[in-house]
Order: sequence, then C-alpha cells, then structure tokens
Amino acid sequence: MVDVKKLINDPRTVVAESLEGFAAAHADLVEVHADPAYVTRAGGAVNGKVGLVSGGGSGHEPLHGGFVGVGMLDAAVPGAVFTSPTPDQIAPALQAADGGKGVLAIVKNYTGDVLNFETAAELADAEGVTVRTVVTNDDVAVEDSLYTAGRRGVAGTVCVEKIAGAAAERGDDLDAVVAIAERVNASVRSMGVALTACTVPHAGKPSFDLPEDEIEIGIGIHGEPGRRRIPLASADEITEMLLTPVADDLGLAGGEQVLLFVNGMGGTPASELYVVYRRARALLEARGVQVTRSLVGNYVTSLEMQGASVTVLRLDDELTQLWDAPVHTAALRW
Amino acid sequence: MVDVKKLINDPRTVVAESLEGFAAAHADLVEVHADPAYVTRAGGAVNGKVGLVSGGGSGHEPLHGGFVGVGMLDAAVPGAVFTSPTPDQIAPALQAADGGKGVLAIVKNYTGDVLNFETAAELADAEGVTVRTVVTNDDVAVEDSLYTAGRRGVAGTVCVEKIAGAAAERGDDLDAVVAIAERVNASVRSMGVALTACTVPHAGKPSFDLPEDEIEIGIGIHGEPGRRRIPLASADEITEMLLTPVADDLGLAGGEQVLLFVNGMGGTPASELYVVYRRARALLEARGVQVTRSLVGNYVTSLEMQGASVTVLRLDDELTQLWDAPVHTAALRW
Amino acid sequence: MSVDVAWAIEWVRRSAQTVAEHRDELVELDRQIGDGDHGENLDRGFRAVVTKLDALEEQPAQIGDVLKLVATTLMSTVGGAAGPLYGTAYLRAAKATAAAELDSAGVVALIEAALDGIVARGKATTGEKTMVDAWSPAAEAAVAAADGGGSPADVLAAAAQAAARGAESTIPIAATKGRASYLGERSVGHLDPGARSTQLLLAEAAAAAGA
Amino acid sequence: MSVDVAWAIEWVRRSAQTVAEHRDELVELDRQIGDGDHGENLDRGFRAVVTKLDALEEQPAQIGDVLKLVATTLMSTVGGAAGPLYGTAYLRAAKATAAAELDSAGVVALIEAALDGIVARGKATTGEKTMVDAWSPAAEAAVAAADGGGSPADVLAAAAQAAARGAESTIPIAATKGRASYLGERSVGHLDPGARSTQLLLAEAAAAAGA
Ligand SMILES: Nc1ncnc2c1ncn2[C@@H]1O[C@H](COP(=O)(O)OP(=O)(O)O)[C@@H](O)[C@H]1O
Ligand SMILES: Nc1ncnc2c1ncn2[C@@H]1O[C@H](COP(=O)(O)OP(=O)(O)O)[C@@H](O)[C@H]1O
Ligand SMILES: [Mg+2]
Ligand SMILES: [Mg+2]
Ligand SMILES: [Mg+2]
Ligand SMILES: [Mg+2]
Repeated sequence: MVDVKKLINDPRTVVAESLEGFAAAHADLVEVHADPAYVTRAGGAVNGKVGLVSGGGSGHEPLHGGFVGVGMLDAAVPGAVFTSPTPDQIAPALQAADGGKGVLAIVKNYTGDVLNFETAAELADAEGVTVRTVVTNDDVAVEDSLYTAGRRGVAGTVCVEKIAGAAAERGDDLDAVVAIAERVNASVRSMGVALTACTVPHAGKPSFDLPEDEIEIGIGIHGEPGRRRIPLASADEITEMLLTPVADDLGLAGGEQVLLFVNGMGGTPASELYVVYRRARALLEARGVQVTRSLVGNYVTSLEMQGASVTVLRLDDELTQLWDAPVHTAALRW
Repeated sequence: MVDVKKLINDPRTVVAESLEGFAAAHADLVEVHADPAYVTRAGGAVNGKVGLVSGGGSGHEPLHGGFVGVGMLDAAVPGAVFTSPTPDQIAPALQAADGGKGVLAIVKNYTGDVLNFETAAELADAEGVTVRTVVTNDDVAVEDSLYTAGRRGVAGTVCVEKIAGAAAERGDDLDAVVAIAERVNASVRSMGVALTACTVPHAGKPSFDLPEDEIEIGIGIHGEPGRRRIPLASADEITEMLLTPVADDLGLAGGEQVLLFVNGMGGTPASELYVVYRRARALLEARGVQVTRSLVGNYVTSLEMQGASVTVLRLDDELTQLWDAPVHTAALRW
Repeated sequence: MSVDVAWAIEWVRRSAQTVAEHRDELVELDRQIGDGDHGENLDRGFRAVVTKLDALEEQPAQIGDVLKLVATTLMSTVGGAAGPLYGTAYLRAAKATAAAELDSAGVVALIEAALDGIVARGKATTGEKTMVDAWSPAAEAAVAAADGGGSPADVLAAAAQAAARGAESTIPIAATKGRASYLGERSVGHLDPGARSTQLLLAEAAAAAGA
Repeated sequence: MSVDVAWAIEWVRRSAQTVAEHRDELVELDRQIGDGDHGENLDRGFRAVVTKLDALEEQPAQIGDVLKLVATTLMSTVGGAAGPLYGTAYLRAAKATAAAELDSAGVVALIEAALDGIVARGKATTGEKTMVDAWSPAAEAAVAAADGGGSPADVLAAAAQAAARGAESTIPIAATKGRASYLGERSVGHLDPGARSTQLLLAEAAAAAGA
C-alpha cells in the first residue's frame, strides 16, 4: 500500500493511526475519539471554564492536537491531510469542550474550514452549546481584498490559541475570551517561504514542482504554491522578504515590544530556523522594536516541507502575561 | 555564497550564525561563547553540583545545546557540521561547567569525539578540573566487535543526559553521577532508518544516494549510509525491523517497564513519528513489556534527513524518578 | 428513461464511478492551483455514499430521499470546501425533489436549488473560478431547455453540456474565491477542479437519464 | 635541496595547496564510506596553518617548530577523527625534529614518529582501512631507502611512493576502525579518505625536497 516514501502504512489510514500513536504517547494529557475523530483533554471539559476548540486539516502537526491541554485548547479536530474536518467531527468536539460557559472555536481562514465550522456551530447550538467563532487571518502574503478569499490563517494561530487559552484558564467569560482572541489575531502577522514542496500521502507526488535553484515566497500551509517564485537567495535576504511585510503591515514603531516566532514547515533543521531568527531579530531591532518573547520550532507545519515562516505578535502587558501563563500540552509546555 | 538549497547564508558561517540566533532566542537559559564556541547555562556553573558537559558535531540539533539548562547539561560543545569539536573548545567548556565537584563528560562513541574529548579532558585536568567520561553507545545497528569502532552513540544519549542531569541536580557526587550515566547507557538501545539522505552544507550534495524505492536500515546520525539497503516497506514493517533488535539486545522480559522514545531525524513529520510509535508500542506490549514513559519528536537529528530511530530504555523506580525530575532547557522542559 | 428514483440511484452510482475514474485528474488539477485533495476528497465521499446506498433495506420512495442521503454523507465525509458546498447543493436539491418522478420543471428546480445552495454557502458569483461557473450556466441551460419543451432527459443533457462549457470557461480566469485566489494571477490558465467535478457529475445525471 | 626549515615551510604551504585542490575529492571519498567532511576539515585546518605561518614574525629555528605549529593548529581547527590523529602525528614528528636540518636518518625519525603518534591515538594497525595503511608502508620504505644510502630527498620520495601504494591498498579492505567500520562489508571497494590525504601530504613532502 505504500508507494510514496513515507513512514506510513496506507495513505487512507495514516491520520487515524497517527492519532492512535498520539493518544497512547500522551494519555496523561489527551483522549482521542475515533469515528468521528477528535481530541479532547484527558479529563474532558473543565466545569465553569470557557472551552476552546480548534481544528483543520491534518499534516500541520503539532497543530492542533499538540496544543490540547491545560492553558490552551480543550479539543482539536483533525481532518484528512490538508482537508478541513467535517461538521460531524467538529460538533461533538464543540460539545465535549463545553464546561457550561460556552465555547470559542478558533478557525483558520480557509473556505473549507470556515464552512465546516459554521455548520458544526449550528449543530452544536441545536444541542444547547453556545459557540462563538474567531477566524484567524495572519498571513500577509495574501491581500485581504475583494480578489481573494481573504488573508489565510497560518502560524499566528498558535499565538491566538495560547493566549486565548490562558484567558479562559484565568476565568474570563466567553465575551472576554473572544475579545482577547480577536485582539491577538489583530496584532499578529506572518509570512512564509518554501524551499521544497511537500508530498501529500494520497497524492503521491510533490504538491508543486520547484526547480533546484528556486524558492516560493508567500506560501500557505497546505502545500499550495506561494505568491511568487524567486531564485534561491541567502537566509538573510529571504528573512528580510518575510519580516519586512510583516512588520510593515503591523505598522510597528520604535519602542514597541513583540513576540518573534520563527516557525519551521516540518523539514527544515532547527539550526536553520535559528539563522532566520537571528536575522529577523536584527531587523526588528534595527527598527527600534524590542523582541521580548521568542518561539522557534516546528509548530505549524506542512508535512515534510522545507521552509519557514516568520510571525510577529505585538505585545502589551496583558498579552505578555497571558503568553507567560502556564501551559501543559504535548507540544508547548511551561 | 548559497548554492545549496538551505536557509543559510554561507556553509562556513552557518554554525556560528545559528548559535547566535539560539543565544538570542534563549538568553534566559543559555550563554553562547564564540571562538572557541561552546554553550553554558545562563548563570554559569552551579556551585557544589557535579557539572555535565556533552558535545559533538553540529547538525543534530537540538542535541546538545538544546539540552543545556536546569536538570540536564551545564555546557555543550558544538563542532562543525557532523564533525566533533576540538579540544580547545571542549576544555574551556569543561572548566566552565565545574562547580567544584568535578565534571562528567558525556561523549557519543565516535573515534573523533572520543579522541577530542580525551585530549580536552587532559587539558582541563591540567587546570585542576576533575573530568570523568561516559561514552554512550546505544546503537544496535553496529555490532560491538573487533570489526567495528564499537557501537555508536545515538538517540539514547538524550536519556543519559536527562537522567544523569537529574542525578547531578539532586546532589549526587561525581562517582554516583558517573554510575547513573553508565547504568542508563547500559540500559538503552536504539536503531534508526533513513528514507532520504541529508545534505551537509559544505558538501553541497546528499550524504548518500538512495533510489526512490529504497531505504537505509541501521543508519547513524552523520548522514552515513546504514548497515543495509532494503526496498521501501510499510511503517509497521520498518518499525518492527528497528524495535526487534533493540528489544532483543536489551533482553526485555515480560513485566518490565520501559521508556519508548521515537526520534525524528529532522525531516519527518510528527504524524509519521506517531505512526512508528504506535507500532513500536504494540510490539513491546505484545512481549508483555509496559511502556510507562514516552518521548516522541526531533531530538537527535541529522539535518533534514527523513527517517526515525526507535530507542528503548529499561526503567526502574530510580530511573523513572530521575526521568520525571524537572528539566528546563530549550528543547526539553517539564 | 424517466427521471425517477431509479434514475437518482443510477446517477449516484455513476457519479461514484466517474469520480473514482477521474480521482487522479481532479487531484492534479487541484495540485496546480490548490492543495491537491479535491479528487481524493470526492472519491472518499462518493465511496461512502455507495456504501450507504448498498446498505439500504428498501428503495427510497422519493428522489429527494436519495439526494438527502448523498448530501448528509458528503457533508460528513468530504471535508474541505467541497464537502459543505456539494453537501448543501444536494441538501437543497433534495428539498426541491420530494417526488417519485420529475418532469422537466422538476429537473430545473433540482439544478437551481443545487446552485442556490452553493451560492448561499460559498458567496461566489460567476467569473470567480469556482464550481459556480459550471452550475450557473447549467441552471440557465436547463431553464431554456425546459422552456423550449425539452424532456427531462433533454433538460439534463442541456445542463451537462452547459456545465462542460462553463468548466472550460474557468481556465482564463484569475480566481477570486477559494484557495486558488491566494495564487492571484498565477491561477490563470488552469481549469478549476470544482468546476470540472461539477461537469463530471452533471454528465452522469444526463447519462443516467439515457441522454 | 636540503631538508631544512625552509623545506618544512614549503612542505606545509604545499600541503595546504594540495588539500585545497583535493578538498572535493576527499569530501566525496568520505561521503562514500563516512560522513563527507574529511576534505572540508583538512582544508579548514591547513588554511588556518597557513594564516599562522604568514603571521610569524621570524622564521622558526628548527623544523620541529614548524611542525609543532602545524600540530597545534590542526588540533584546534580540524576536529573529527583526523584532527587529533594528524595533530598527534605532527606533534610527535615535531619532537623528533628539534634540528635546523635533517639527514636521512632524521627524515626516517620524522615519519616513524608521525606513524607512532597516529597508532598511539587511534590504536589501528595496518589492514583496518585507515591512514595507518599509508603511513606504515611509508615508514618502512623510508627505513629501507635510508639503509640503502639514499639522500633525505630520496627517503621522502620512497615514503611518498609507498604511501601512494598503501592508500590504494585500502580499496579492497573492509574497514574495522573509524566511521567506515559501521558499514562493514559495504566499505569494500572504496579508497579510505585518510589514507588518501596521507598520500597527498607525503607527496608534497617529497616535492618540497625537490624529489
Ligand atoms: N466560495 C466558493 N464558492 C463556490 N465554490 C468554491 C468556493 N471556494 C472553493 N470552491 C470550489 O471548491 C473547489 C475546491 O474544493 P476542495 O479542493 O475539495 O476544497 P479545499 O479548497 O478546501 O481543498 C474549488 O475548485 C472551487 O470550485
Ligand atoms: N582509529 C583510527 N586510526 C587511524 N586512522 C583513523 C582511525 N579512525 C579513523 N581514521 C582515519 O580518519 C579518517 C576520517 O577522518 P575524518 O573524516 O576527518 O573524521 P570523521 O570520521 O570523524 O568524520 C579515515 O579515513 C581514517 O583514515
Ligand atoms: Mg483541502
Ligand atoms: Mg566527521
Ligand atoms: Mg483542495
Ligand atoms: Mg569524516
């Protein structure tokens, strides 16, 4: 059944089998429900706490299942690879996350995710669960215009999940958690680059064809091609192409404090992510911006794609505090 | 200067630049010394505690710098990519790690690492630092015989560093820390597979040539070819080829407790590591072995190589307690 | 052949067949300007539909029953954008076809309801390089054929032909909806996968009616 | 040309040159049965040696002074297995050459000391597919040439030729020391990179002496 060079048994079972492994490895943190597939905290919903649910296509691990746990998500819903999950998976996850104070659904802005979560929210609502939705759209590679489906939700989603999760944990009500999530989303921007495509198991070949000496700037996280293809450049040059639109779009001014998040797309060595981080930080500092929090690693991936994205979140005291608040999930812990 | 498709500026500066980024991103945890390059805990040596130092070629990140911090290493020494560091780097790191109770050097068994650490230990000794060395050699792909340089040290090294680090932190003296490190090394075995080679920046081409439908079983972590090349197989089959020799060599019996560690080589998606974990766990359970602790992720990598290794550590109450003891490093934290 | 429950079942089985046959083509089209899952997702969905159809104890009484089964199954198995879009299309079509057999006006109602469902969910109009570019001319052609006195099978045939032309028409368009819109001008020159799958499905609707 | 301090400096400069020229070849040989860094590491090391040589205020008085500079620089810049092995080789050779000029016996002593250093560190004997397979016959040939009344240059030439044959002899061997030993039988059929670099270095020793 394996005709694609991956550590899998069968493209049709890879998501389910991976979830089984995830469940067994992290039984202290999560429970994984099969058919329909969704992940909840080991203890289930926390009574009296606003629930947080996110989801989307698989292939972006650790997003979202890796962020289920104290201080972050209550449930995550994995679809097929790069395919948003279906309402019959999402709705029970929303219900399972409800501790009586309503549920915030954090949805990355893609037509499929938005539509499926929309339907699921209706279904959950019919079961008496109050659902509010925040759609993340931090990717500055895509203009938010009449001519697009709007900016995509990418790595900045981790910031929304972490900080809204902390707000829910400290006891904020649904309105307040929604407000925080929206504030984070409004304060975070990202942009990514691909050096290689990734191969979706069921497709069996790379998601796009890229010559040895070219790279894609402005990629999404589903193996789509980027906004433009350019000749291979140095890490410093590439980082500048990513950081500049991010910082400009945020309108960062000297003296501001930010979180700098360099995210690997799955197949890039950590050492290279730090080379990108080094340059991104220098560019921010050259603008007089202070990097007070950092995150470097593979958090929102595209299978084994080589590449990275740069995310900047404008911080204030409250967001910093919520970022620092304890978190205990498979992928993020402090 | 970039003619290889990587997020780097120049093969000759990549290690230094990556360390700069690492230092800036984790200034709360580590201090990075340049020329000679080595990493220490932010606060320096801990008075009255046995110091722990490890090192080796770069390209295995987060090993070893990512394990510097409370509960694990006091210093790490990164060489050029896949090249063991030199004595003039190692010696000052040994000195910097000495809190007056001596230093344990954890060295992966490779001729280069062993020789360079040997010389460095002599140099440090001349400066009044007591150095003891434990050489890790957990790789069952290589026979420990007259016909090899002995088994290699691979992912099991993380277990040695974590557990010996916890022993040092609780106040064990040098003899005791050495004894624990040796016990862990004697109780841990690993074996790895590569689906693709990796490309060392200065070499500019893949470390070995592997057809689309073949994989290498029994690889090391320096991009060397493995013990044998076989046709592509399913994840379950491959996992069995890795787990069986590991479990056999340990002589695991029913009722025993183990830590199961599935390590990514750098370019394999987390989802696939969990597919491997699932099967490895099932095989252990079929032998009546209880998996009581787990670790899944990229910890001992070979740049962007696609592949994984399976490590099993036989646990007892003390080792379990030391594994569970708090750790606060860039790559491992609880 | 009349457009009745047997026709509906035949349409669904043929749909599953054509989607399976064109799975790789649809994956490839989506790989060009999207994320390469359209063929896989529809194939998974229609396989599930056939499984459910096979498990039915007795033949449904109305065409709408068959289409509702398609709708709910696609909704819960396809995912992505196409899942809710096709799901809603079949759901609305089901509501419009609570009958054992359709005349020409009934066929028109089916197609228009499907189109309305897609537009209601996806908010796209023609010219945005989506499946609407196939469904919309199909609905128009269906109306014209019915107005011209065509049989139910004629109406389906007209719709299928218009859908085919509509699908082709997406090639020169720069997408402004869906995932392909992220590519901007780079989406020009490619056939929209959802329009192509629409064309395939409507072709089988006509074929099932013997047209 | 006599084997004196100027010769030693010339040898070192030529060594740096040949290592740079053969960098890619040595990387490729090491890629086959090792980790592909031997050429890069030696190149980095000998560049550093030349930089130090250039920075010297006055010419060293003894051959041993030059070789000691090589030893310490290689030790602190090469890393890997080759760093300590070559480092120790040059260090021992330096100790054996505390003289401004070497006669034939002195050249023999230099080569034997280097070999002893490598063996002391690496614990390999001949036939294990390492640089010892080049150094060992080189030392033997040097002894024979000196015994036969050869000049210092003759001794170096004999050593260089033997090293070349020794390097070749590693091809059919299955490695039992160093990184290549992990490959077992798969290392058969490949030239050992360390033996090859030894061959290159000794060839320059001879060339520097005009042989
Ligand atoms: N807003 C929309 N309205 C109508 N159709 C759309 C819309 N967005 C996307 N589509 C259709 O969906 C198709 C893509 O489906 P699919 O690949 O299954 O979903 P996804 O984009 O989530 O991967 C596109 O080819 C297009 O025809
Ligand atoms: N034990 C040993 N004794 C002598 N020479 C050795 C030994 N181990 C390795 N070598 C030599 O070192 C060479 C490899 O050097 P290099 O590639 O720089 O080191 P590494 O194996 O650490 O990458 C081998 O080709 C071999 O000639
Ligand atoms: Mg999709
Ligand atoms: Mg090496
Ligand atoms: Mg798609
Ligand atoms: Mg080497």
